[in-house]
Amino acid sequence: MTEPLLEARDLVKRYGGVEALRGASFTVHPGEVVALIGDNGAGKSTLVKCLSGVEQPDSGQILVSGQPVVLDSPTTARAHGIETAYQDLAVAPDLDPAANLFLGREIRRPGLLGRLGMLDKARMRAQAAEQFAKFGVSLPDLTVPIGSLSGGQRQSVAVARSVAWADKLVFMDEPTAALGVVQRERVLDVIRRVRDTGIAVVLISHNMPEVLSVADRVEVLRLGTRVARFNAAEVTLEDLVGAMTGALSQEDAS
Amino acid sequence: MTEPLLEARDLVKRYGGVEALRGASFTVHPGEVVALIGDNGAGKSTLVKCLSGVEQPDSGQILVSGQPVVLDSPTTARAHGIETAYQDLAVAPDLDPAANLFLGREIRRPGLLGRLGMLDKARMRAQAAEQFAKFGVSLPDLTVPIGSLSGGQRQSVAVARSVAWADKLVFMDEPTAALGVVQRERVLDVIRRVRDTGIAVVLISHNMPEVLSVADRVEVLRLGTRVARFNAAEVTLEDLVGAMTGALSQEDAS
Amino acid sequence: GDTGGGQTDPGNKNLALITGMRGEPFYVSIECAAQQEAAAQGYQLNVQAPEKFEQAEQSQILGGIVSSRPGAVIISPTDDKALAAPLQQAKNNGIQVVEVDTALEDRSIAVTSLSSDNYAGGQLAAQTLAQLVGDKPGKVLALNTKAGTSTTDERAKGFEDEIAKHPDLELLPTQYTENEPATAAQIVSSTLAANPDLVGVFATNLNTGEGAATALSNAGKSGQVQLVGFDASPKQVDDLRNGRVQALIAQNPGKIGQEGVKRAIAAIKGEPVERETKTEMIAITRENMDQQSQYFYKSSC
Amino acid sequence: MPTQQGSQKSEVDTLTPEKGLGARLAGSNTLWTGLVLVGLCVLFSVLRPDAFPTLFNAQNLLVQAAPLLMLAVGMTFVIITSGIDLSVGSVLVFSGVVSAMTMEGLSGGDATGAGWGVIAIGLVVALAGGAVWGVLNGVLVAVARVPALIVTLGSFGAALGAAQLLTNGIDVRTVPSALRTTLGTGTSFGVVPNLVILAAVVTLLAIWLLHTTAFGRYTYAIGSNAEAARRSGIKVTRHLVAVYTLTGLLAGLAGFMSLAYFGTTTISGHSNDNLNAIAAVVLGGTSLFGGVGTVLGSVIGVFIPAVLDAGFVMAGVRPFWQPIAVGAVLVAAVWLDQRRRKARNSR
Amino acid sequence: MPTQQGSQKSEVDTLTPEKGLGARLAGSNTLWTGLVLVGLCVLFSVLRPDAFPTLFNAQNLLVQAAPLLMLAVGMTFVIITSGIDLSVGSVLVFSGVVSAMTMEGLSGGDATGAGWGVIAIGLVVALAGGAVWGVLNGVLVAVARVPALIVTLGSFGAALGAAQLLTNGIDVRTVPSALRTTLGTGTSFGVVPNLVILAAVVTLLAIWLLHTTAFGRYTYAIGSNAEAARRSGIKVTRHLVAVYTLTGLLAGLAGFMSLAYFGTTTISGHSNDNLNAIAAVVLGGTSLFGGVGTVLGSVIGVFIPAVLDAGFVMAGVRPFWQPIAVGAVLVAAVWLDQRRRKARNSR
Ligand SMILES: Nc1ncnc2c1ncn2[C@@H]1O[C@H](COP(=O)(O)OP(=O)(O)OP(=O)(O)O)[C@@H](O)[C@H]1O
Ligand SMILES: Nc1ncnc2c1ncn2[C@@H]1O[C@H](COP(=O)(O)OP(=O)(O)OP(=O)(O)O)[C@@H](O)[C@H]1O
Ligand SMILES: O[C@@H]1[C@@H](O)[C@H](O)OC[C@H]1O
Ligand SMILES: [Mg+2]
Ligand SMILES: [Mg+2]
Repeated sequence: MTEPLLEARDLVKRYGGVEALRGASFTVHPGEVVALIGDNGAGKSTLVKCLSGVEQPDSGQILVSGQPVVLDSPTTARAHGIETAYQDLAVAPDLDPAANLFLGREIRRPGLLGRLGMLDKARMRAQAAEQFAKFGVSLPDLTVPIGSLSGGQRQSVAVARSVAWADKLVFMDEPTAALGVVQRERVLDVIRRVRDTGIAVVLISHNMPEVLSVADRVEVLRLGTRVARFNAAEVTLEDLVGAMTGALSQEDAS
Repeated sequence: MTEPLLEARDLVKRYGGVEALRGASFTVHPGEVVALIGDNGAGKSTLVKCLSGVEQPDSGQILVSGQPVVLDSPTTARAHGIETAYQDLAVAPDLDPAANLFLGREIRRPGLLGRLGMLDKARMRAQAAEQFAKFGVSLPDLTVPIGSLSGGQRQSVAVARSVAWADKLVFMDEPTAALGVVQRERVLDVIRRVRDTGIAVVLISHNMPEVLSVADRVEVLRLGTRVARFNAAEVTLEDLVGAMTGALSQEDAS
Repeated sequence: GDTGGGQTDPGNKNLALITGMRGEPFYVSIECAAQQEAAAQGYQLNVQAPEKFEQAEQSQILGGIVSSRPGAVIISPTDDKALAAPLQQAKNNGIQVVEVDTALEDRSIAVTSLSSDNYAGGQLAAQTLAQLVGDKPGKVLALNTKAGTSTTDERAKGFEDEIAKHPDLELLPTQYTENEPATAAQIVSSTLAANPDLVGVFATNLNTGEGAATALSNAGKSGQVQLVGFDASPKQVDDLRNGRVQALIAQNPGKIGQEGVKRAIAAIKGEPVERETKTEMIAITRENMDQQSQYFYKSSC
Repeated sequence: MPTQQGSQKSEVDTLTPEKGLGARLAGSNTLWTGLVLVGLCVLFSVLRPDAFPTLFNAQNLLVQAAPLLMLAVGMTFVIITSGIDLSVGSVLVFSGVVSAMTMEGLSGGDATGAGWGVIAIGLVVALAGGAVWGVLNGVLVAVARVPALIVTLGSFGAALGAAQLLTNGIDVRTVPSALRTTLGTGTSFGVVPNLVILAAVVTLLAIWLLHTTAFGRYTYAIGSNAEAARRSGIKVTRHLVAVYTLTGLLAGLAGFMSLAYFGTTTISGHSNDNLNAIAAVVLGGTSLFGGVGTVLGSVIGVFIPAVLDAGFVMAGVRPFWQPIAVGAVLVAAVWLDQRRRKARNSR
Repeated sequence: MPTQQGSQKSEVDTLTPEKGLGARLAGSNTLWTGLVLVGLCVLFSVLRPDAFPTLFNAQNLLVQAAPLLMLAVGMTFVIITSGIDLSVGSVLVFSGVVSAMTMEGLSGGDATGAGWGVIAIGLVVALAGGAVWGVLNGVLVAVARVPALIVTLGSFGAALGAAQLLTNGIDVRTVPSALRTTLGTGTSFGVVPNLVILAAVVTLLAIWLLHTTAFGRYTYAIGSNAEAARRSGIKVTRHLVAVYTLTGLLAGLAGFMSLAYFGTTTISGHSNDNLNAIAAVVLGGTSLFGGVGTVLGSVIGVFIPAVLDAGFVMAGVRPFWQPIAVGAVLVAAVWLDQRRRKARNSR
């Protein structure tokens, strides 16, 4: 096996009295699709937040390409090529879809005006429209604030954003939860295409058929620890559910 | 067939320039589970909001048990026995799960203190714990604000709330979107049990297997109008997808 | 608690001065003179002032002063009624009360008052204005600060009553500036626009005077519309000299401060002091300003 | 609840033990602010052991803070709903004015000798005068949906203007001396000022109302998510009107207290009351964005500036330095609390 | 963007036509407020055709509003980030004081005859003096995470205290007459006051900055969802510091303008500036909860009260009635706008 692209070892994260991660470990190799699954409250989103620089673990180690790193902000994680679609979407509800897609990565006008910070809104809007079309999102009005879009439309924007900027690794925290049948298929297609360009994808999902159809490997989190790892080609739905519910345990406390 | 419990005729709802509903109709009979399906942005949530008094349609008619009604507020809808779990959850993030479960229906202390408005917090917390257990929700700390719960935990609270107060009809707008495998099954069980007590359930979902497993009937919305109605026992997945995407159309503009 | 009829310790070398407002040139001048006098006599002076000319904060400050038990408190009460109870308490605690600039309605509390007659000051302003205007008929405007500010209310009242005796001068409704120069300037500009026959303005304090002078000079009306200000702060004196203001009603804060400390010390020692002194007010115009320079307020000690 | 199931109760219960008082205190947002208050008292007691830790000073601090405390208590409710009320100082003045004028009117021009009947009527008039402005604020905020800042800035000016119109800008100056000597300056149990007892009782009632009743819960719910509250069947409009009315009522009470203490309506003296009350509430850990806060925090928030002001005067700190020092302490107090707060995802 | 696909472009584009100016205006939150402003001007012009619609009045209105306009422009940015800045008035005073003292110092005690070199230094000092407070505010808000209300209430007191310390509370009174006659009272093109030209240029720059640049977009994003902005890689802390610094800078500029206009530092005269600026911004449709707002709205919000004040004086409305009428108009103006706004689900 190649050297892991990203590895988490024994992460612990406490919120007041709640231990969201209790020594969780996790591994992604370059160019693979890993599904991260687990029951509600198992700590999946917390793990993603720790690995994308949003939260800092209380203890444990994170390695990128074998090197220990401290991901002290989303910007640091992004510098390592890590992009994320968060479960809570993390969009600015008052901005329109194009502005959200390009948030923090605005296209500036050419020339002096651009160097003065002036935005090329028309170009961003056009590119945004293309990007959304790819996901089968039809937005009734591209100038409307994203807060007034339907749940699925909003989620599509967040997912499109993470994919658009993907560099080495994309975390997708339940990217299809609110999507329609067609849009869901499109997202899974996009995941495969992204993988094919050599970018690793971590997919969090409660939809087991979806997991089995797109993932190369599966890691299972339970009560804040990794309890099992599977090769997607060899695993059954029963195994997955068993691991998530604690009926089946593979790993000892690592 | 019995007289419809709730009927919507030709509802139109505009948001500025966007027409979310373009003459949508919808019917629920007492004691049935109806799935309301449709693509992202089809208008499902808007329809639910109109039928639960959150939004007022610009035109069209709503009938409860055959009588035309004006649902000018959620309170009015509730007076007609209509309860709803909204897609955006509509919870108070700073309040704890028990407080959210009982919001607007607080249990007061017995006697004078209660008549003065004093709450029986212990009792509400105990009853809330029972209610959550029923859905397989395990909450690490019942006194934590709901805003800090995991996505699935938060959704479970919202779903538990609608079911707890169900009287004649429950709308559930994508109640299982964020739920784990086990919790999802529990919710579907609860839906069946609620139906068995004679309460009608309207389920919105993008998960077709789920729809087919629990619904008695299916109504399909597309671009703000109802385009098809099916008997769940007789319909195939292909039919549903066809109707949602416009490949198959059954109803003329009603 | 400590409400018993406290006796003043004649050996107490601590004094307190509570002026009406932080950083008002009039009060700064009082403070300077008071500090000087106290130092000369070997007394310690704790100077405090509320942020604005308001009774609630001043009464709070007074509470703190009373707790620290000086031999005497020299105060410019910001309200002649509201400060009575806390000052009575001070007296009960053996602290001599000396009023400067303003005085309580209840004459039984302070041992002595060196208070300005603001009403008379307003009258003096009206007389001076009438003189400046001469026999030209027209409208006059008084600018007050905030309704309920005892000093400026009395000045405005005195002015209004006195102007009524000049039938040629029509008094416009007194306007309130909230003590903001910008508001004062705006009121004067608007009044000018609406009343081309405006001949005189009385500004009851520094900030209003500042705004009025600016508005008039901006409209090119300096000297045509007569402006009478109150208090001889360095800035006002400059404006008088360069013709932006035509007259100032000045008090004598230096003397008030010095005399206030003297009387406070006398009262502590149990020596007799004069109960009541009305401090003088004087109208300074460009003509007589060089003779009256002793009335100019200090800008630093 | 129609459907219940007892089976798994015990399991869930063990997961959610009631937190102990210690833990709850340590988790509270005002622990450090409270400690800062205690620290300041200790500091000034050391600096001026003859002046600060005295009965006189304690009485004085408490009495003088009483009206502001009433404003801050009301403001706590308003801010928890994510509203704001800039009008409280003017409403205080207005209530004092109508109350005093009524008592004067009933006594034929000079209320000094008026009896308890007249005083009782005066109290009712003060409360009603405050409540009227509260209702007006509430209706404009909740029904007309005008931002609270604009509404209450408007009534801030309007209530003061109305008070000035009624009095022609001149303070009403006769107040029943029975009122002044009992409520204004009287004490009970030998040492406790009556004004302080009244303020404490009202504050305790407010704590009870906010933290244990449905009224309080709705206040939090509306501030946390007004739309969710509406969908839950809470009568948001009615509740908001009630909250602003409560605040107006308390401002009316504060006006009456101020009348009793100062013996005059103090028309010009309350332009900063609104900011002072808001600062106390925010200092006490209530968020301007609504949904969280406590009355106890606001009490602490009222006393930190009060103690500072008194302490600085006693310590002889030069006036121009005082606002600088006060600013530094306020910021530091909140910063200490803030350091311990974890970033919550929401908002 | 690494992956692109051109095929469906046209379809999507037809779905999203650029809105015309008319539609955008009608959809804007300040249309009605703007119409109210126009309506008031018409009303007063009819009432006092000799006084209101005159060049003299127009010049005065504009000149006298210029410093407040600078404060409101800065405040717009701060409020869009969901912050607030109560310190602007004191920072204005502080900047004016340090600028005037510097110019006096450089001219050996009397700056009246000072030349343009000294004036230029004075301008820089004023701007720097404002910026320093802005940085302090920004750091305490963004880095120490103390609520903006507390931070800026603290610096409101502290900046004024510092100005008073420097001057002993007595206005600095020698201001270069070259400055006063050009910037303070001079006009260009015959009729346009230079102060107004300066204010207009700054306002236009601010409109450009807020509505067309990345800086502006980040301002909205932070106010809309600060956590989302952070996760998008926006340097939220740095940006907030920049926004407060900008506001401080503009307050410094306002201080310099005020110096040029009044020829003195007016130390005690700016305690209401903060509320006036905030009211203008909110009146102009900017939400106190952040994420939405326009500079143009704030401009309208500055002029409605200014026109009212001037108009009432001209129309001879009795002084005590004025605040009542102003309050009513403010509420009515926002209410008209509010009626048309649809309830958006979010927030
Ligand atoms: N900010 C927080 N404060 C307190 N507790 C938290 C916080 N964030 C998460 N938790 C708790 O940590 C645990 C793990 O949460 P997390 O969101 O990681 O779960 P998850 O696996 O993503 O669940 P889901 O499938 O429902 O999204 C949960 O019990 C949750 O309540
Ligand atoms: N408040 C609003 N303002 C503007 N447009 C809106 C608003 N609410 C909904 N819409 C638009 O109306 C259409 C229908 O939205 P709705 O939320 O009803 O869709 P939905 O069928 O529930 O979709 P999803 O499956 O994604 O939840 C969408 O195009 C949406 O963008
Ligand atoms: O000029 C001063 C005035 O401004 C203040 O309000 O009262 C006392 C004064 O003399
Ligand atoms: Mg999650
Ligand atoms: Mg929906």
